[in-house]
Amino acid sequence: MDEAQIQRIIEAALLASDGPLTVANLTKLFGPGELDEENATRQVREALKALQEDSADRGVELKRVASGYRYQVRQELSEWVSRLWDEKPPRYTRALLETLALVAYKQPVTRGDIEQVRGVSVSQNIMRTLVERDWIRVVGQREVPGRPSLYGTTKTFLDYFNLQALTELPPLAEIRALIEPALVEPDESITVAVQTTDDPETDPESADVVQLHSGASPSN
Amino acid sequence: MDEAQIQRIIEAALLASDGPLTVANLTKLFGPGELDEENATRQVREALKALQEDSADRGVELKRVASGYRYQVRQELSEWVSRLWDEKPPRYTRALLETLALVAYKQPVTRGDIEQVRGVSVSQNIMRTLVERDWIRVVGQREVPGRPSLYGTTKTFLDYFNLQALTELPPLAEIRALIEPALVEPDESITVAVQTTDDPETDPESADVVQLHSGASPSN
Amino acid sequence: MNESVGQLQQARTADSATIAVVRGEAVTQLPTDLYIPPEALEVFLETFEGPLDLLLYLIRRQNLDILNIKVAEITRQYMGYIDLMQALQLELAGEYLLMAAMLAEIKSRMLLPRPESLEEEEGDPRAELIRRLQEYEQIKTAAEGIDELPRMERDLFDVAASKPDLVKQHADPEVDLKEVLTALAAVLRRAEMFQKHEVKFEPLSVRERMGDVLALVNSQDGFVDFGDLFQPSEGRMGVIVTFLAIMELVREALVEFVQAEAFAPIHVRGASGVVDHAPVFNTNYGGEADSDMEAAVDADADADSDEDR
Repeated sequence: MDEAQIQRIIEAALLASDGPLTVANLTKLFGPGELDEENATRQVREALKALQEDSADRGVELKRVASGYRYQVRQELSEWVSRLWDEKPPRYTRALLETLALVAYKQPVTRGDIEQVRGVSVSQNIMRTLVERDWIRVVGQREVPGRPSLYGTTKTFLDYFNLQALTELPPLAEIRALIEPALVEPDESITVAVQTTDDPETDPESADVVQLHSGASPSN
Repeated sequence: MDEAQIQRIIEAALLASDGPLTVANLTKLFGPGELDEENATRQVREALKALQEDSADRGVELKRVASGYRYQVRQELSEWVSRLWDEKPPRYTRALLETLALVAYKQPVTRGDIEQVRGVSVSQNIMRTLVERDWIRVVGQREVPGRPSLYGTTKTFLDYFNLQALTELPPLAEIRALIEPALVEPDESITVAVQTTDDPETDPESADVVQLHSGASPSN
Repeated sequence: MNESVGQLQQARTADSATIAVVRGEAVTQLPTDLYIPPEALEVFLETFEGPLDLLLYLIRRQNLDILNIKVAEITRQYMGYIDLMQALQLELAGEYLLMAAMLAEIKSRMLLPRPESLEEEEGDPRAELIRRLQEYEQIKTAAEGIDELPRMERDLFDVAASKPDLVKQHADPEVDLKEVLTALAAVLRRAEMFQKHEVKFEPLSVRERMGDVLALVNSQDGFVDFGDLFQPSEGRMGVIVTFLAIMELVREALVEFVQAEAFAPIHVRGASGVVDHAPVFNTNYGGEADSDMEAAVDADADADSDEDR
């Protein structure tokens, strides 16, 4: 058997195996006469060496670990590969979204102002989250006892929601129309639906519905 | 980011992932600015193409199946690679394969439809096995009394059989071809595997397979 | 009779002495066209997926065109099997008996002369059987085709490289603007249930500018030249919006004006809460004027005119 074929078999076996394989494991994959009887181990070692060199510039590398050889993803690529297992980001609470909306429409506002409109207290946590996200910022203090911070929205906020300026936000009349839908013309109302979570798997090319042709040549 | 790095990341991701990845999945691995914003998809596709060409002479190949791209051991190397495992690959009974074929080619179908064509009742066991393997799934109900479940095949089914779409299934034989006697060789034999129930000692190659020769030629 | 069945039969005769079988010879008790010894019959039967499969086998064995089934002959053979199975007390699925009944009916209809009109109406009694046989054979072939496809675990194997140490990445939640607006609608509904007065909102342009002015004042040690707050490049509208924003800030006591003496430069500073400088601009900025100012903005700027009052 030629070297290239030996390398192919070893590469395939290492990648198909669930764990590392030793030189002995690999040698056993070959049938009688496929390796030189006397040099079998050396042939396998040489193939491993060649595969190692071959993987020098690839996304995976052939490494020798305690229990044998295995292919592993290069550590320096983990930044990208890790994203495969990224958890879905959590969703913001309704309280946070209400707070954000009030800051946007009523800025500059204090936490107290927001609490007054919402009718419930606003946790410090919510304000901190919004500030950390750089969607709101402290723009000053109200000169009343306690000097509460006044919040306003930021450029980042506008950028995230793809707005040039706050004036591009729908006027309050439209928002109120959401409360009393009967007051607006059906086709004027803006449809507000909370997006359902998108399916990241969706690939428009591989739709589930496929036409079956009996006898037709398969399409590509 | 240069092409070589994009290819490395995609190769690493495909080899690290537990299942096939779509172009959309792969594109999402890259951070802002790492791919050309307008050409991101094209860049990923080109990298996949390059990796596909690159693997032409290797032990694994980059293949596109129904739910995305995956690396898999080249079919012609399965002889060696399968020696890694002691277990024989699972075998499927004719009853299961015929049921699967009916779901694949005639979907959506009810269990009753399947029984109608096969002329025998379909065991609940077979349906359960197919559903548990995620090869078929309930896609709806037929609006007749009893509202029987309608079954269809899944992407997992296509992936398992190395297909991108149902259109790649072998075309159904034309009915006319079936009635041409010339197509039947006189000594054509039917090889039938009879599943044993519980004897683990039995070698499936010997006792359980009965050759049924339809020809009249007697053996000596 | 073929070799493997012969071997099977030999293996079986060891513990079953019911019927003696000579290798290569049809057994006398059985119909002559059955080439299966009774010992093998149970196994034989299990190899069929049902009566259609068995019928197909019988037809193919005779190298017959399905369209040309000799119903009488096939029925005879089929019945032979059924009888044999019953004689051997093999468990016989109901479907086989049903098929036997169907075949018997077809056979009887073929034998009996029928009025031509009735014949035309009902057609060839074999048609339905033929259709079913064809349909079944098609699926049987398709199943064989699927079985031959290269498949995972047998012909193809999944591959995987070991994963690197994963980098834990924290992603921020995604928010759609519509979600924010829906939340605002909900809070307004609640607010109007609890409060008598309407929640009042200034035009957004003014609100936005108020934040900007306040941030600017605070960033400059809380003291800015009044003129510096205006950007002439924004034009008349921008100047008005800024002016309104400053007025609103003054009214809300968030900033105050400072002027050292008459005609001296006016400065704006963050409100101290204590009125200690002598010449302070009039901060008593009435509600009436407020609406007038907003009306002025509305008249000038379409962008702002749709703001709710």
